[in-house]
Amino acid sequence: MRRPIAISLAFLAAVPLLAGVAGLPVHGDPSAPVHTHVSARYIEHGVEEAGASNLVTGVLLNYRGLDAAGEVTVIFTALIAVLAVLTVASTRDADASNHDGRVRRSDADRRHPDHPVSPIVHFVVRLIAPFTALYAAYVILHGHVTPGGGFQGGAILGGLFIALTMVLGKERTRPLVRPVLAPWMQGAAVLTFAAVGAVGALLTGVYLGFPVDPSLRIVRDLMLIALEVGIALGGAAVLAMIFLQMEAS
Amino acid sequence: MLTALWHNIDYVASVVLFCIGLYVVIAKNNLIKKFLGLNIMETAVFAFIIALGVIEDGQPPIMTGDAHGPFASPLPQTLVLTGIVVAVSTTALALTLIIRVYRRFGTIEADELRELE
Amino acid sequence: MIGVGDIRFATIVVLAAAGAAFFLLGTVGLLRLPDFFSRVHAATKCDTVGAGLLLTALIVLNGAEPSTAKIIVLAGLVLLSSPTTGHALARAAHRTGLVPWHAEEE
Amino acid sequence: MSLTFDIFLLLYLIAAALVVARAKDLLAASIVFSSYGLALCLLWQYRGAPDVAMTEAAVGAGITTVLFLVAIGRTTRREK
Repeated sequence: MRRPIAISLAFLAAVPLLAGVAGLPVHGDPSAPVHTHVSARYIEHGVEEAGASNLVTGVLLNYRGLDAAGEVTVIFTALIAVLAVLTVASTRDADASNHDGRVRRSDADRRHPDHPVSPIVHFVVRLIAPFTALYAAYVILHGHVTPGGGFQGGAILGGLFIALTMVLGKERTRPLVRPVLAPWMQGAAVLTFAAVGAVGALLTGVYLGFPVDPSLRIVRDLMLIALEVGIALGGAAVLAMIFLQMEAS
Repeated sequence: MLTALWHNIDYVASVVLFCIGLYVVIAKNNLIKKFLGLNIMETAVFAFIIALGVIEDGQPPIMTGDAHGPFASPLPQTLVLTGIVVAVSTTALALTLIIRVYRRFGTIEADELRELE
Repeated sequence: MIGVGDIRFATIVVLAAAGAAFFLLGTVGLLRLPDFFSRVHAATKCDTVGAGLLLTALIVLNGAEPSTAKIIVLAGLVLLSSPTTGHALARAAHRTGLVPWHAEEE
Repeated sequence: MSLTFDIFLLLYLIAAALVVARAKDLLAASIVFSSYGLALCLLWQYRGAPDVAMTEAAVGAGITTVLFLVAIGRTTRREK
């Protein structure tokens, strides 16, 4: 009963979208507005002005730095919300948790006591882990020259942490991050943006402004790299923490 | 009109994906399934925005020594980069809420939840 | 006259075609085999060999370039990770109590 | 850019999305969604957007799938 309505609604939505799409400039047309306005300037002057031969990184961190600052704030807020939803008021769930007769099994029951994880998987993950970390570092630090950057490297680092947690167990991976450091790492992206923004305000008078003077080029490059590393550390820590919280819930 | 659609086949594919996602969101009862549908809609929009920035015989917008144009527009790529990361945050939050709903009510089917009111 | 270029080209074609054939076999096995274990077997074996052959073809195609080193690393990674995934899948299925399929005895 | 490969990729995307829409098993739907993300990443690499392709491969196909799998493990696997 619901399905025909949904199908007809989907088709109904398709009609105006297709009509609009048919009126767009042809796919790949060099004279389309997207290529003639601000993009042309980015492509022409982006490398000298933003200091990154990878224009995507340059546009993301330099021209549209405030955009990226808002974005890392969104990830951080998501982490806070996840923590709030999963830890606060969990006592209220206690009586409701097995009202349908389902008893939640703990982690210890789910695993075979004598074979925690296959030794082959254990070996291969431990073998690959350092190379993955090296690759993530390359992606982060080369983000302004080759494809990649803070977000990608952070996601790879976070994925590596998740894989290690699955294979080695929480007890082995939790100590990788000292409890004192953990909050700072989760906030690393936001804090780096604040710090670099303040440095930019000191140098240029504008928050998150990047110096364009040729003599300050090294400062600008350092600011870019600091932002990349901050985003990567923050992103990895936030993703890992979200995973740990969902897994432990 | 049809030839215009044929030349813009990337855009048409995005529209089709968007509508499939819309169908899943409307028709399915399971909250996780609804969220898979919403993710499909998101990626369809991303594919559309990327397709807007494509240029004929374009190179990636990375200015190394011997690279020569035409370059794809970097602006849509930046926007999508931001979008993907925000999308994963919203997905994480939504799944967390779904886990909480399941722990509280023992079901994640939308109509059963509505009856519990 | 058959030059070095022709031999190289033929090697590339043979390697790539063999790789594609292994992928095809793996897909057929995935669709046609009766139970989970044999399907995982077909998929991982054929994908490992298929991807390995295709990457070897790419190495020959690329020649002695710096980027060839990346492809070699990639091939090593595929050779390591693909069998491990297959092993982990089959092990998980076995531990949850999935019984392998046997042909019925008359 | 060869048009055949484009069409093939786009058709694969639509087919994968339809499978996600049809599957009753949420685990299968999530895995197919992961492969959908990888196909999308291939398309974007092909369209001159390697940065976005990399993000999609790491975030869209990797982390999102893990989160979905954890959520399915914590709730139910079958859709009613």
